[in-house]
This record gives sequence, C-alpha cells and structure tokens, in this order.
Amino acid sequence: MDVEAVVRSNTRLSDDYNVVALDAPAVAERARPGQFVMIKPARGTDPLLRRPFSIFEVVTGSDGRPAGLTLLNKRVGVGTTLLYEVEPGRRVACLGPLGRPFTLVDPPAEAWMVAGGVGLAPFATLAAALRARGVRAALFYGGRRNADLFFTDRFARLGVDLTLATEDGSRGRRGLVTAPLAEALAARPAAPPLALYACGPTPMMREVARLAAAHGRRAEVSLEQVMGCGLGGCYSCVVRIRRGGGTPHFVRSCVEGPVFDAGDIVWEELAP
Amino acid sequence: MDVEAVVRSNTRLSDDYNVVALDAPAVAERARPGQFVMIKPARGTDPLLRRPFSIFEVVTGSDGRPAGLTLLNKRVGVGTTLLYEVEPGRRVACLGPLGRPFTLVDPPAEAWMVAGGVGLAPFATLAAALRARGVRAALFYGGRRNADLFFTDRFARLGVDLTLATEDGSRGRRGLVTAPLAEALAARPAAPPLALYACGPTPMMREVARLAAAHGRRAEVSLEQVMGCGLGGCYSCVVRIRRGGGTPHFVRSCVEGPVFDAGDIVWEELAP
Amino acid sequence: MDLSVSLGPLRLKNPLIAASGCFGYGVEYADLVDLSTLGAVAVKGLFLEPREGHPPPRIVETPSGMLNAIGLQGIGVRRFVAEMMPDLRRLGATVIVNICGSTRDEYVELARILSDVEGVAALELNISCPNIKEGGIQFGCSLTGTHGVVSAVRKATALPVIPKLTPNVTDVAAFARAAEEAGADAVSLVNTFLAMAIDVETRRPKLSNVMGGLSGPAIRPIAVRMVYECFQSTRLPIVGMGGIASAADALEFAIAGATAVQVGTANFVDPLIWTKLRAGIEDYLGRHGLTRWMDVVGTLDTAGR
Amino acid sequence: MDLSVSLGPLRLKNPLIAASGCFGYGVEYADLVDLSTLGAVAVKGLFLEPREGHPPPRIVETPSGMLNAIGLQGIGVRRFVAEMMPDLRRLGATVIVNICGSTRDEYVELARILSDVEGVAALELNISCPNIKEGGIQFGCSLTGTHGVVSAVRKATALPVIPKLTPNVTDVAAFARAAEEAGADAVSLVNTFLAMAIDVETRRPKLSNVMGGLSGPAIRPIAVRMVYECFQSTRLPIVGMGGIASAADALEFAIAGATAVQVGTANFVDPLIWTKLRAGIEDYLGRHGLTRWMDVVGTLDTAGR
Ligand SMILES: Cc1cc2nc3c(=O)[nH]c(=O)nc-3n(C[C@H](O)[C@H](O)[C@H](O)COP(=O)(O)OP(=O)(O)OC[C@H]3O[C@@H](n4cnc5c(N)ncnc54)[C@H](O)[C@@H]3O)c2cc1C
Ligand SMILES: Cc1cc2nc3c(=O)[nH]c(=O)nc-3n(C[C@H](O)[C@H](O)[C@H](O)COP(=O)(O)OP(=O)(O)OC[C@H]3O[C@@H](n4cnc5c(N)ncnc54)[C@H](O)[C@@H]3O)c2cc1C
Ligand SMILES: Cc1cc2nc3c(=O)[nH]c(=O)nc-3n(C[C@H](O)[C@H](O)[C@H](O)COP(=O)(O)O)c2cc1C
Ligand SMILES: Cc1cc2nc3c(=O)[nH]c(=O)nc-3n(C[C@H](O)[C@H](O)[C@H](O)COP(=O)(O)O)c2cc1C
Ligand code: FES
Ligand code: FES
Repeated sequence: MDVEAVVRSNTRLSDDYNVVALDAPAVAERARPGQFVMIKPARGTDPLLRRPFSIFEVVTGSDGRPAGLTLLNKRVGVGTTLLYEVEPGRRVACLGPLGRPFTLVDPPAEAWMVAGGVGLAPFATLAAALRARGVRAALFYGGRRNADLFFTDRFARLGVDLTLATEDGSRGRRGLVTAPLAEALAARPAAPPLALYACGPTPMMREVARLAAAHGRRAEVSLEQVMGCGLGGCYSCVVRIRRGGGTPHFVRSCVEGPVFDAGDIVWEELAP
Repeated sequence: MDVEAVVRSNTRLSDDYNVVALDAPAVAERARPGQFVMIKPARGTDPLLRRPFSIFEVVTGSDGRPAGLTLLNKRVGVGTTLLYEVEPGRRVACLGPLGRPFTLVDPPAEAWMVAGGVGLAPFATLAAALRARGVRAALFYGGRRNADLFFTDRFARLGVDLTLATEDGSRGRRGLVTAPLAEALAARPAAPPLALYACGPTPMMREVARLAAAHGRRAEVSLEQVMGCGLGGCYSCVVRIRRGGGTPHFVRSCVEGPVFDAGDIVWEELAP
Repeated sequence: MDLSVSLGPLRLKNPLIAASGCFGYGVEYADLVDLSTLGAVAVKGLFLEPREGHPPPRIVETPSGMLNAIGLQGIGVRRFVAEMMPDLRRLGATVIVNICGSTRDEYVELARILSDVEGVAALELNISCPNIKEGGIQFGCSLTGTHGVVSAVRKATALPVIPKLTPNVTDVAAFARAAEEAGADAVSLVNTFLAMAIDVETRRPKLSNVMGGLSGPAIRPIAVRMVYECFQSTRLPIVGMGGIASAADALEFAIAGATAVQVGTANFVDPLIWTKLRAGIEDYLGRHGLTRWMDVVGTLDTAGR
Repeated sequence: MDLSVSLGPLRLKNPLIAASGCFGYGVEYADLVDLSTLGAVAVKGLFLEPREGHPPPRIVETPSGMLNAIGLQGIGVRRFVAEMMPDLRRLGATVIVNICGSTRDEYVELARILSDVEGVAALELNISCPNIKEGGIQFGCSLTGTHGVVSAVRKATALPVIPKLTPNVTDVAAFARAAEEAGADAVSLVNTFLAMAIDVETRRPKLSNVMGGLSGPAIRPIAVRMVYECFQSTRLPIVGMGGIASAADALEFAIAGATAVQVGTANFVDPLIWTKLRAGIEDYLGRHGLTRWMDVVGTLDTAGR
C-alpha cells in the first residue's frame, strides 16, 4: 500500500517531539503492532529518500473502522524536522504497513515493554493488542527528563503497569530504565511466562537482551537501522544475525525485522 | 541587503497568481520602481538557486515608513509554486533591492505603461512614483482572459488611465494589448513628451520597442532573463545590447538591467 | 502506443527496466508491482558464490542523491537459479541477470551457467561496481579489460550481452566502442560515481567501506551527457540510467539516445513509479503526435546550438 | 583561532576562497562583502583577449546543482589589470587570477603579464573548463598536457602556480602528481563535471552550448573523494571545492585533505555565506578543543573501516 495520506493534525509535544495523524485507512486496516511505514518528508529531491516510522496509533473513524494512523516523531535531522513542521492538509506519501510485527503472547503469559525515548512508538499498538487478548502488561519507560516522557496516562488507561525513569531524576527513578527492569526481573518468579519487548537506543536494547538471556526470558527488540527502501530491495538495512549454532550472516531488517529475537542479534556489531 | 523576511500574508488571486507580503523594511526603504529582489523559495538544495521577482508594492507601517514589500507571483515552475503555497509566518531569504530602476520623467512629460500578464509587477511602484511627481500616466494591460487581470482598481485610484485587452475578449479589447497601444500612439500629438515603459512577454516588449521607435518615443523595457545570482557574479543573465553605432555585446541584465532602453536591445537574439 | 524496443536480439515490451541492485531479485516487489508489466528486471548483481557484502552503514543520503556500498551481498548464482528463477518465471518477468566476477573466467563461468536457465533473457556484465576491490570496475576502467571480458563472455553464451559501463572514466564513448568491437549487443550506463561522505563530528567516513557509489537525480545531467556521447559514437543500442525519477527524465535519456532506460534509486522513493512512468510517456507521445517510443530515441535537435 | 593556511609560498589569513567564475571580478561583491576578510578571491577566468562567451541560456538548474556554459565571457587580462586591480588592491583583496589559454604560449604570456602586477597573489591555471572547445580542458585531460602547461608557466613566473584540475578523468590523482612534478605549488579541484540537460518538450538542449559544467551540492560527494585521492598520493597542498554550502561541508573537504577551500555555486544562493562559514568553523574548532584549522586538515580516520 502506498498512499498519498492527508495530514489530519500535527500535535507538538515539545521542541523535539510531535504526533502526526495521517488519513490512511488502507494502511491502518492492515497494521500490526511493531510494523512501520515509509514516509516521504519532502516533495523535491532534497531530502531524497523516505524515512521509516513505527505506526504509533491506529485511529478509528466514526464507523469504528481504522481510518488512519499516527506517528510519534522525534526530530533528529532534516526529514524528521520536516515532519515536525508539517502543516495539516498537506499530503505525504506513506508506504506500508511493512516489516515483521511483534510476536503476541496469550494469557497467562505476561508482557513487559521496555522503551527508551522515541522507542515508545511501537508500544501503543502493542499495548492495545495485548489488552485485547487479556494479557497483563507493564511498561518500563525511560527518557532524559520528565519533559521527554509522553502518553503515560494513555498506557495507564490501557491497564499497563508503569515504571518510569529519567536520567536527571525529574520523574520516576533516576538513571536508566534498565536498572528497575533488572530488579523487577530478578524479583519475579519463573511462572507465569514472561515476554519482553524492547525499543530504544542500542545500548538499552542490548542490556535488555543480556538481562533476558540471564533470566531465561524471550525478548524481542525493534531495531532502527538506516533504511533506503523498506521493501527488501536495496540491502542497506542489514543486521548481523546468528541463529542457533549457525554462522553469523546479514539479514535485511526491513523484511526480516524490524522486530528480531534479541538472542539472534550479534550485538557487538550493531552501531551504537 | 539580504534579510530573512517573514511572510506576513499570502493572498491567492487565482489558481496561478498570488501576492506575497514580506516584512523587509531595510529592503523596502531602498527600493526604487523597476528594481527586483532575489528570493530563496526552499530551504534545502532543491530547488537550489534564488528566483528574481520585481518589487510589486512597498508597504508602509503604522509610522508611515516602509515596512515591507509585496511580490506578484505567477506560478510557472517549482520555485514559483513554492511561493504560491508559502505559509504566513515562514521566513524566506530576500536579497535586494537589485538592478537598474526605471528612469522617471517629470511633467509635462506623460508616461504610458504596457504590461502583459505578470509583467504588471513593476508598475505598481512606478505608478505611485509617477503620481508623486505629478506625471500623467496610462496603463495598457493585457492578459489571456478577464480572470488574469488584477489590481485594475488600484491603478485607477492612482489616477492611471486604463486600457485593457484580453486574448479571449472577456474584458476590454479582444486581442493583444499592443493593438490599442499602436492606435493610441498614432493618434497622439508629438507634444507633450511621452515615455513608454513595458514589461511582459518578449514578443510584446519587442512590439512596444518597434512602435516606440516608429513614433520617435523613448521606451524602457524590463527583461526577465534567467538569473543565477542577481549580483553580477555569474554572467548567466546576459542580453545582447547595441548602443549607438557600437558593436553588439553581452551585458548582465541583473546589474545593467533589468530595465533597458528598448532601442539598445538586439531583439532578434532574445529568447521568446 | 508502441513502447516496444529491441536491444539487439532482445525484444522488450517497453523500455522501462528495474536497475540492478535497486529491485532486489525482483520477487521482493511482486506484491506491489506486476513484474510482467516491466520491460525487464535487472536483478541484483550476482557472483558465482554467495557474498556477505560490507558491514553497515551501507548507504548515506547526499544532496539529491545517495551513496551506497552494499558490497554485492548476494546468494550466488546457483541459489539464485534454484530459488528465485522459478518465481520470476511464474510472475512473467523478463529477467536480465547482472553478473560480476573477480576474473574473466568467473564471468565466463557465470555466463555458461545462466545460458541454460529458462527465463533468463540477457546478461548485464557489471564491470563497473565501484564498491568491491577485486574485479568489476578494474575491467571497466581499462579498454583492454572491457574488451577482454566482453569478448570472452560473447564466446561463451548465445544470450544477449550488455556490458554496464562505469562513468568514472575520461572517455566513456571509447568504452562503448570497445564493447561494440568485442561483440556486445548493447551497453548500459551509467553505474554509480565513486564518491565519499565524511561525518565531520567523528572525522570518520559515513560508509563502512569509506567510499561508495553516487546515484540518484544528482548525477542525471552527467549521465545524460555520457549517453549522448555514446550515442554519437557507436551504433549499439544504449540502456540509459542515472537519476531517472519521472517520465520527463526517462524521455530526456531517450532523446539523448537511450533505447531503453533503467530506474534505480527512484524506485526506493516510489516503488509504484512504473505505472506513472508509463502513463507519462504515453501522454507525452500523444501530445506530440507520436505513436512509438522509438520515435523519440536519439532525436536531440542541436540545430543552431 | 588560527585559520591561516599556506599554499606553498602563498600564505592566506583563512582558507575560504571565492571560486573562480562565481564571484565576478570580486568588485561586484564589495558592497556586500568585505573582500579583505576572505582568504582570497579567485577572479573569473581570464584569457589574453576579451571574449564574448556563449549566447544565453547559459545556466540551468538541476537537482541540487546547476549547469553553466558561460563560455568565459571576459574583459581580457589587460583591461582586468587596468580596470579591476586598482579597486581590488584598494579593497584589500588577496587576488588569485584564474587564467585560461588556447595554447601553452598563451598561458605563459598571461603569467608574464600578471607577474608584474602589484597585488596579484597567485595564478590558478584553468586547464579544466569544460565549456570551451579550444584549450583549457584539452590540457587538463592529458597528463603530458598538464605537465607541459604547468612547467612552462612555472618557468615564466615567480608567482605561486595552482593548476585547477578537472574531475572528468579516470584518475585525478595522477594529474595532481603530474602537476607536482612540473613544479606546481598547490592544486585546486574540482572544476565542473561535463553534463547536459534537455528540454523534452522542444527536444533541444537547455543550454545554448549543448553541454555545460555541473556544480553545486550534487557533486560534493564525488569532489570529496577526489580531494581524498589527491591527498593520499601527492604532498602538494590542495584547494578543495565542489558543492560547499556550509561550514560542515568545508570541514568535510579539510578532513579529506584540503588545506583551503573554494565556494562557488553556494555564493549565488547566499552571498553573505562567508561570515557564516567562518563562524561555523570557529565554533567547530572550539567544540572539538582545537585552535587551528590546520589541526583538521587531512585527519580522516579510517581505522576499522
Ligand atoms: C523501523 C524503524 C522505525 C522507526 N520509527 C520511528 C518513530 O516512530 N519515530 C521516530 O521519530 N523515528 C523513528 N525511526 C527513526 C527515524 O527513521 C530516523 O530518525 C529518521 O530516518 C532520521 O531522518 P532525518 O532526515 O531526520 O535524519 P538525517 O538528517 O538523515 O540524519 C540525522 C541523524 O540521524 C541518524 N539517522 C538517520 N537515519 C536513521 C535511522 N533510520 N535510525 C536512526 N538514526 C538515523 C543519522 O545517522 C544522523 O546522525 C525509526 C526507524 C526505523 C528503522
Ligand atoms: C528581474 C526579474 C523580475 C521578475 N519578476 C517577476 C515577478 O514579479 N513575478 C513573477 O511571477 N515572476 C517574475 N520573474 C520571473 C520569475 O523569476 C520566474 O518565473 C521564476 O524564476 C521561475 O522559477 P520557477 O522555479 O517557478 O520555474 P522553473 O521550474 O525554474 O522553470 C519553469 C519554467 O520557467 C522558465 N523560467 C525560469 N526562470 C525564468 C526567468 N527568470 N524568467 C522567465 N522564465 C523563467 C524556465 O525556462 C521553465 O520553462 C522575474 C524575472 C526577472 C529576471
Ligand atoms: C543500493 C544500490 C545497489 C546497486 N547494486 C548494483 C548491482 O548490484 N549491480 C549493478 O550493476 N549496479 C548496481 N547499482 C547501480 C544501479 O543499477 C544504477 O546503475 C545506478 O544506481 C544509477 O541509477 P539510479 O540513479 O537510477 O539509481 C546499485 C545502485 C544502488 C543505489
Ligand atoms: C557560473 C560558473 C562559472 C565558472 N567559471 C569558472 C572560471 O571562469 N574558471 C574556473 O576555473 N572555474 C569556473 N567555474 C568552476 C568553479 O570555480 C568551481 O570549480 C565549480 O563551480 C565547483 O564548485 P561549486 O560547486 O562550489 O560551484 C565556474 C562555475 C560556475 C558555476
Ligand atoms: S531498506 Fe532496502 S533492503 Fe531494507
Ligand atoms: S544573475 Fe548572475 S550575473 Fe546576472
């Protein structure tokens, strides 16, 4: 699906973060938690390529059917700045949904989501899907400071247990969110089964992978490789994977990911 | 003067034409009729170069001093489309005022302006300057159809005699505006002196040059050569000129023009 | 409208070819694009053996362009034949296989293997990839190297042979002539321009491979010039590419002398570009009172210029 | 912050030079820019005699770039010396004169004339202009031609000699080495890439001269690569250019090995770019705990790449 989606609204959350709502029923209908879209931020050839964004929310229309989706955008460069400034009414090309979604669990299994910064993006749809299946869910969510933590109420309303951390201690625990995660993992009995899901900076995801392995839990991570096409055509987005005892090899994260089994990734080779 | 001018307003006149008002007191203060500015339509590198625009109006602030200027824009390509769509509040780089202005006459001399389409742009400031000097002025103004003729009331309020023509006959004379001009020139006694000013498509200006020569009137034309820099640096904007009996040679229209003596131009070589 | 073209013995229903390395093995796009509607699909460059390619970062964006140093990650020709060709045949794709070797013999071996494969329509000889140390461009930057590889492959196969030329040379037309003399059926150009980008904050190259190949709209004016130079100095049909992103761009290459065109980078930006290109070309032909794509090919009018 | 640089015997107060042909004769910009604050001004290419140049259209925009075929319209060296040099001296400009000839003797004659002119700081030998048929690039595309012109001019003048290299060659570093052997004090690169654009509606070239030179951000990644190649294979100081439009771009060239940089096309877009470049460079040096521009030159770190 490639649609010329109308920008329905652009809500600035801070100087860096905003949420863009797009009319894109055909994409929204098919979207599964953890999938992404490729957005063309400008009309001309500078910037040239599309940019990948997680599907943050699926918006339903008055008939209760999927009518559009939102993106949680953090501005880090030229494309995300254009998306930060985009005016409602404009059209942006939106290709998707793309990629391998998260593996959903069923009760009695529980689900812990671990988000760092804009790594929150894939978890709104995941939390909704888990709730629909009756899975108990928790969110460990870290940011630099209180002003960088968003939508905590929304997760709380979905019945998600929240553990927050900020590097400056302005909200929740001071420090990285992986510290309370480590404690919670250590304190938790083996049953019921527990699935971990992580998205955020590489060091955070790597630490989640390490903790999950140490505690014998399965973890999925959503990686953010640079992507040229999002469709498997360019081979730019590769990640080194080692499955079972096999030799490590590159796979395309746009088609075999962005969600990977944390234990499969050759973390030493992943860019920080 | 190169200023990051705030777009104060953008008034769409039709599907092709709009007027953009820019806050640029330093440019406005210095502007003389016939001069132009170089506008950067986009932030990135596509499109790359600035685009030249006549200064359409000088806008005065509440203190009566020049506060900004407007541009009469016709969309023909990528840059003018960006300017057609520009949102108020944006900043656009605006370099100017540039180029050689019109030569103003004094009473009892009279002034006839000849405009084709967006060639109206340099005449609002010229009409105002002529009125300030007490010079009797007329405007011969042609367009494809009625919907392409703008601001006739404003010129009328400045005491300018209007002669309109449209190619489809939907307003004024049917056909090209140079037809009524030719009749008026033929009908007019030699005194008082008469200055002609023309801006529009090349064939129109060429015909004005021919008529002026035939009737022994001085005419100035404002040319629209493609311009890379507007400052005399790139030598892209040249026009072949023959002055007196001299050999024809290329001069830069950004510094020696855009206003030229119609009799100096080697019309055969000018792009249509 | 007749959009069909001939590249020597190879007849294509239209001149629009997916450029090698920019369309995977074709099958990746089957959900979005009806492969049978393309003139052809030039699949990702293949070596005899599977290759890992370079570590990421493999691409970086530049003004109106991109650098890539994929390093020809690939499954090798045998797995390609076994795993991809059945699907490509089923999907009705006209398949041009882009082949790459470290030695002349490797090209010959690849040509032999592919000659017997049902559904392979032509071979594009990648002697111009700037991203690998051995082979490839070392042939493409030498006239004797080009002649040598092309004539060896020519002898080894009855398939149409299309050497792909590098733009990183002083006189590209000389390479087109060398290819012509060696028996090529057509030439394709341009491959990417050797280039680099540096992260000034870390003072390190942005690509893991230090250098990469520049593609996209940025290079189009140079590529059009090179196609025009080749058109003026050989009689070989030319497959033109480099920054094509619209029907007007494709027509620009055609007017300069390209019989067919390939689209690479723009396919990343707009994977549904193919229908737009076809519609734009048909519209253009209609507006100009023409009925055939070939009416436009090589019609640059330089009178008075 | 110490931004001073040396190009052989030529010492500049900073590395920022206005590129030839993109800054008129310098005097055009005197109202906007204090010329004495620039490292140097490379004036528009001069022949012995005045030249008309090509008819318009002389430029056309392309994605993130532009083509030009000005054809070296100019007033000739004698009028330049008589009419422009007095103003340039008065304005405190460090003047690099870009010279162009149809024959080797013309370069020598130009060098002789300019050697005696007060205020001329160096000669840049334009052996790389793609827009004129005779001379220029015909020297720049041949190693012996380059060596010949440079050594002849070297013998004729005590002024610093800076041949300007064309990017339209297979191995630009070989040309830098030829210039070095012939006694050049530095090399500058790149001149523009030979390119063309076609108006598909009229099927005519967009430039009156059919072909022109591509400049601007589009070419930057190729230019950076070429500077890096020259840096690796000669000891000559390098003046780098091609698409520089920000302090980061200038630093990219420096890290690749450029001692000084020139800014051409970007000056058209932003004639006040010079103060922004200087401020950006000083800010960068400060943030990185450096005090001299030269601390950055040639510091590309390719470890592990
Ligand atoms: C599957 C996927 C989902 C994503 N979801 C979101 C999301 O929901 N919200 C969001 O804000 N961002 C998301 N990202 C990251 C987003 O795509 C990048 O931030 C964006 O592409 C940067 O574009 P830019 O033009 O702003 O930056 P550029 O100007 O291109 O670069 C600025 C800086 O960002 C770095 N960068 C460029 N591309 C990426 C990338 N793909 N990932 C990380 N860093 C990059 C560059 O190296 C550079 O340092 C996602 C990425 C992937 C792969
Ligand atoms: C001194 C001067 C004053 C001008 N004043 C005005 C004005 O007040 N209002 C206004 O709307 N326009 C004015 N123009 C024309 C305006 O500059 C061009 O229309 C504009 O540059 C086209 O840019 P673009 O990106 O929209 O077109 P592009 O996408 O660059 O080109 C589209 C088409 O327009 C043609 N074109 C490009 N540049 C010019 C040019 N300079 N003149 C004519 N055709 C061109 C191209 O050849 C092409 O066919 C003026 C031009 C000059 C030189
Ligand atoms: C990511 C990428 C991978 C490429 N891989 C190959 C390849 O395997 N073989 C080849 O001959 N050309 C390859 N190319 C070059 C393209 O086929 C094409 O020649 C070039 O990109 C110019 O066209 P474009 O500007 O339309 O992309 C690759 C280009 C890109 C961008
Ligand atoms: C309009 C124009 C005119 C030029 N004239 C000359 C010239 O006279 N002599 C010369 O050596 N280079 C000339 N050049 C090349 C520039 O000096 C420079 O090498 C090239 O444009 C690349 O730099 P840039 O991308 O910063 O413009 C010219 C370039 C342009 C755009
Ligand atoms: S982004 Fe192109 S293959 Fe993954
Ligand atoms: S526009 Fe550059 S010299 Fe006139």
